[in-house]
Amino acid sequence: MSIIEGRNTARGTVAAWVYLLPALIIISVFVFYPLIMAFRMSMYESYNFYKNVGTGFGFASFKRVLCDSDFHIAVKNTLFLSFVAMPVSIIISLVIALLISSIKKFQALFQTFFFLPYVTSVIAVGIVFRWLFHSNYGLINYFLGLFHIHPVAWLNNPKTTIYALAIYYIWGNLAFNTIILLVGVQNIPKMYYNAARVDGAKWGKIIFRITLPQLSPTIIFLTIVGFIASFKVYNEVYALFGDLGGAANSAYTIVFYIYRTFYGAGRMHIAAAAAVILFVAILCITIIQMLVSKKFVHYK
Amino acid sequence: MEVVEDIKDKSPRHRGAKIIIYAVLVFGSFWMLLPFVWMILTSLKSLQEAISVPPVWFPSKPLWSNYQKALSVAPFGRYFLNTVIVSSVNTVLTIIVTILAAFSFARLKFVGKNLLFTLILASMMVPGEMLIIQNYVTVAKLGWIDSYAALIVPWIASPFYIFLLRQYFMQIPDQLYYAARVDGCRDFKYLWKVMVPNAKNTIVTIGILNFVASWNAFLWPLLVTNKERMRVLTIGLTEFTNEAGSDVHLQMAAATFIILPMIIVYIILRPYIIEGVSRSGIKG
Amino acid sequence: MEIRLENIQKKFSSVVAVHDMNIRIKDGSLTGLLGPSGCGKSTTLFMIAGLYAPTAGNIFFGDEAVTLLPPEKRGIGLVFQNYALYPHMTVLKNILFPLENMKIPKKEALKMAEEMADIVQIRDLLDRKPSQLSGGQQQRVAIARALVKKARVLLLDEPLSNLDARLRLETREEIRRIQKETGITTIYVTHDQEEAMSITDDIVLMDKGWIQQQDSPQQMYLNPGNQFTAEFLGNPPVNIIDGKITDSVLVVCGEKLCGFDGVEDQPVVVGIRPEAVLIGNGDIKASVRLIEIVGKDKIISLDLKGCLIRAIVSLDYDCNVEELLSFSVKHSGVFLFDKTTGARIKGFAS
Amino acid sequence: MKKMMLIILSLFLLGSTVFASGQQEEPKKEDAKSKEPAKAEVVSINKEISSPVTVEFWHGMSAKLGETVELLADEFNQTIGAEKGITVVPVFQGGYTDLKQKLTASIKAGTAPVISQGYSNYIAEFMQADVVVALNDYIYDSEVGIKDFEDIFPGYRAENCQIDGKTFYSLPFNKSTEVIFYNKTFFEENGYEVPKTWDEMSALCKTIYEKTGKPGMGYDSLDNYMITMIQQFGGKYTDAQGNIYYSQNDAAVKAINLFKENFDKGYWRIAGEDKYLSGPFGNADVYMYIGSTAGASYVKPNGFEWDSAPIPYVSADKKAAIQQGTNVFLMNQNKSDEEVYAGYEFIKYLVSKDANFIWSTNTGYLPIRKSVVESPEYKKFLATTTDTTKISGPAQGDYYFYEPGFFTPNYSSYDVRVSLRAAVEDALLNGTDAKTAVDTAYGKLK
Repeated sequence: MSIIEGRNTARGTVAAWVYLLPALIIISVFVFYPLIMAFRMSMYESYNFYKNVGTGFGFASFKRVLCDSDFHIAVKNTLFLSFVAMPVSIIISLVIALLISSIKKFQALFQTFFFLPYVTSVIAVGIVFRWLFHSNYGLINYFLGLFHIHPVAWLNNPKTTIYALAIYYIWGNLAFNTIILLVGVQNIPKMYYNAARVDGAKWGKIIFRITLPQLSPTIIFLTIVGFIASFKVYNEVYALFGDLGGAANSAYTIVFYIYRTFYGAGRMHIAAAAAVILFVAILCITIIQMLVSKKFVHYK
Repeated sequence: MEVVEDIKDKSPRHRGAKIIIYAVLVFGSFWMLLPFVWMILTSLKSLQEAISVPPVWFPSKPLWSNYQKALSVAPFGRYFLNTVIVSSVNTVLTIIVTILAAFSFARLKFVGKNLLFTLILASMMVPGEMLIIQNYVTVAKLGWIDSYAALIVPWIASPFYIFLLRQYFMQIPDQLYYAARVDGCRDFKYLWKVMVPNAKNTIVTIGILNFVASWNAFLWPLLVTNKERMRVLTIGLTEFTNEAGSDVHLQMAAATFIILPMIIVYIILRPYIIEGVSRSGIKG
Repeated sequence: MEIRLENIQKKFSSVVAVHDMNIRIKDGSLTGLLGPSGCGKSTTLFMIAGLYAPTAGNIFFGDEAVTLLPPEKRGIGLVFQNYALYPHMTVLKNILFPLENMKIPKKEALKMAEEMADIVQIRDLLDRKPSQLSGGQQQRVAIARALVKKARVLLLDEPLSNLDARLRLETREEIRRIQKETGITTIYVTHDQEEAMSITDDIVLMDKGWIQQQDSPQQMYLNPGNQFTAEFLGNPPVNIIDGKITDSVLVVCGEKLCGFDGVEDQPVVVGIRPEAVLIGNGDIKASVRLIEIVGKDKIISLDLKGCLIRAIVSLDYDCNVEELLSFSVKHSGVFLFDKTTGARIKGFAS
Repeated sequence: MKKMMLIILSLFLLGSTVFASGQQEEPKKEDAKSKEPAKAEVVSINKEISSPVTVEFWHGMSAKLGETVELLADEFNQTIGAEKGITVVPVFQGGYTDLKQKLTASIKAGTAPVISQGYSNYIAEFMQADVVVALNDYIYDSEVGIKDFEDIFPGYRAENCQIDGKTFYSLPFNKSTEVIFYNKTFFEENGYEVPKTWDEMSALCKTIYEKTGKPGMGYDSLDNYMITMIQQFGGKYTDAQGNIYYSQNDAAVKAINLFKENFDKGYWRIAGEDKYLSGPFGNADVYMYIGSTAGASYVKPNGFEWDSAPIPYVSADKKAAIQQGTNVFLMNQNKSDEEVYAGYEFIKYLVSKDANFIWSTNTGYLPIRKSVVESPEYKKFLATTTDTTKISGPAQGDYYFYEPGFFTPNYSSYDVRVSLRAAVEDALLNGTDAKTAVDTAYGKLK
């Protein structure tokens, strides 16, 4: 029975589904089923979660979410993370990956250092970052002080909480991004670099004309994955601000909003509506991203 | 790696650049290591030192007894065992499920493939926080509360890993498959004998990512367990916080204890991770 | 542009890839850097290109010492084994890339690129991506990219190894043509002796990091300096047999092959070119063991008292296996080498 | 390998059928309605344990607190429990946030425990599921009732029957209040008096600020500040039915403005990035703070002595201090009457004089009974402890008030609290006008 080539045969289909079955069952039960329940919940005006009884079918919950000023903050912050923090994180990772790959000594050591955050305890990291951002005693303000920059009340000022969150988010993503890019860089055949040097390209040109185009599939991969992840930021908010969501709710993200509405306020149908909005948004943007990236990415 | 003395190594400008590169990397490493170092230092401080502002870097006298205290708060031995069991079994099952699904998506032709793959990709985009209660209900209905099944089964099919491995599988040349067919190798055997060994690094990577995630999971294990003998390490960490404050020093001692195995695993398997993570997902 | 390598040495970690090398490459010549894989020829090329720094020694382009000069300042063009065409750029962009780096105005650069494209005859391919080209076309693009910046020296690293047999012939003629047309000093790395013999003006033969011989192809074939050179050149390869000189007579397998003057009595290694085995006239008898047809020739393996000697005859020569043939050897095709060093022992066959 | 696959497959299939058959049918609306009256009129209660039962007690008490919970449960199991055939198993469920999630999930799944700790807003929310047991028939039962029920401070009793003023759905457990923590050494050195009114507080903080450049006072929980000050300014916050009153008078605006005036000048501060003020207080970065008595064990003074005092008032006739902390309640979801009764016996024990004495002397929480406060043992305990909140806390017992817990289709007491905190922060940090901030907060709920 050959099921690799040719047409979709009935037998081939059966075999394929058998391979897929375990994953399919688990994902259906633990992702799709609750997702459908959430969709259903979101369509009620008010909903008794415990009894699965709702009243007032319609889009009232969506309207409530969309009119909620906390949700507006959440959307703004989430977009900031996705469109500013995430790209910045990838750029920094890229720089680090390029630097690490350009050295010969201690390469493994630096790789280990830069990957370590991936396994460090979230609680420990949260506490440390709260201290780093401390307006009087924080290390970050200390460094800014060296450049005569006034101390910033990162976590106290509603206008700066999002930057604190973004910095923390960037930090948290460096490990994974750097490792992936590092290998990406190392997988680029050396001959291109030799050729470029013979062609007289300076290092800046080599990076922009050779390395980056060669890395583009990796970067796109990270962007798509990072984008989805940045839309789901929750732990970072919790780690920095506890369950309050920052001064005057200024550090809300969409998932934090969902979480608060669900567990804190017990208004599950509203939370579900917000989740549906989020899901649809991620889906749309990811599809656009994939379509756009097809145009620009170079595949070997 | 071949160490080639490059002509550019000899120019003085290049040497200057090298110094800058190392400086930047050391500076970066400092920030990467900071939480980790701080965690260990704090685990040896008194509560007063731990919460003092401005922060005290080094404990005046390292309190090794913090570890003893922290570990006596909860049955950490049992938690440790459970965590090891759950993370290992979870990882093995995840790998099996992922391999089967990725193979199907990468190599087989069947009706509904694209639709299904899109659906699975889409499920990557669902925030887990909104699913958790419904999943608890499901698990409770299955009678799995306080069982390893509850801790493990819901997490063994990750759309992300399936996607990752499928990408890698797609890169394995078709010739290998034809060669295997000519040698009388059936699909299933081909998968285990050719594709899996080929994708070893990616699989190890998935295993490690999954293991770390499983090791650090908190909310779900808390939800589905009531009996102390079924609980895991991360739950122990919450024993140090309450409404009015937290015993940071003990918390850090426990946290150090919890992540140490992860770091050891990482250091041992680092070459695989580096190889594996990156090889995947390069082709879209 | 004459190129000189003086006492060049290259170590990788502790392995010496190139030993104390001295060569001179004539201006305007097409010189082959020949040798088996791992002999250090590509390393030498990369040192000439400026990609590797020699561990010791100096490199001169004309009178200018370029030993530590970066590649872009040497005025060289390099064609890599896999061409190293940038896969994300079109052919035109690939060719323009070096000019861009030299900050040549766009218009002029375009003109230069087009001229170059004409020389290598790829004018109609300029908008394609490298992945859409055949091997031979990629090769031409690579050469165009290497030459477009008016390189003083063209370096080719195994440029034909990725092509099929037929294309290889065609392309090497093409390279020859381009080289003659432009008159550029060219160094051509290859492990294929036939290729080197057919197009180069001069060959530098290397083995295990040592230079074996530098000479014109013809000289090198007719007058090999050592056993390695004799063995490496020629197809079918030279017959290598143990023999000895006794009283100015060369004896092989107990049979007197020919007289040999000017050499003391000693055991030797004998090299006999297959075409120097003249079948039909002579008094040495041997039986036919094997007959192979290679193109328009026939190779007959003769069994001379246990020693196998290949001879080349024309296709229409008729004989059968087991048949007893008589032959003699052409003196100019018989070489003697020292048994331990492999060095050529000069003498006069008679 | 094929066999393996088959086994795995059949396991999955089996799992899925169990799952499918276990699906809970949605109760029809009529059912839900018809249940309502039944709940209100529990006629007779079960007081017998026919065969030994084991019930779980879910709590969020960590570390030392958790140990004390275990201690009480052991004590109970060995005495009353042993006698009646009841075993109580305390189960730690993480912090309050985790506990709430866990309860939500388990009630949804029909696996709620018999006994749980929780705030009154949890109970209000879980009432939706018809699982919370009304306790009156137990409390006032002639046999198993709580004889000395009136001994429990009235404020606590009122809180636990707030829905209609007479039906108890919970009993008080770990109770605390807010007091002023102050730097006694610093106060003595400078001859300062602990302020009794907010005017005195503002004046003293001005003095301290001018002397040290540091804020004199900080407030840990801005939510509590708002709720307390609305009372003190003579306004009304909310009621147990979910009516919101604070927007109808200017108490909330006054409260915000009071804080803002002092905050803007640097006299007062908020916890903010420090999360709890016990840290800065211990380092003498602030000389007073108002926070929970339960946090006393986290005050680690760096070279000074501290003391505590009741919180200030606006006018002596409108003193108010919030009573905080959670209560214990019973749930009867898929549980037998005997199990519920067993649960009752345990919470009855928890509020007993003995248990409350153990609890309030082993933890930072306060006694809930007059008899405990007045007992010689407690007085003896006070002599040995440095934690003066054990005195200053109960000293406010006469004017405790509680935050009503409720759950309406559009908002809950939790939302009201959170929105008010956001309003103060908005005013303090974004410079929003107090009135606007209050109106925004109120507008969010409607």
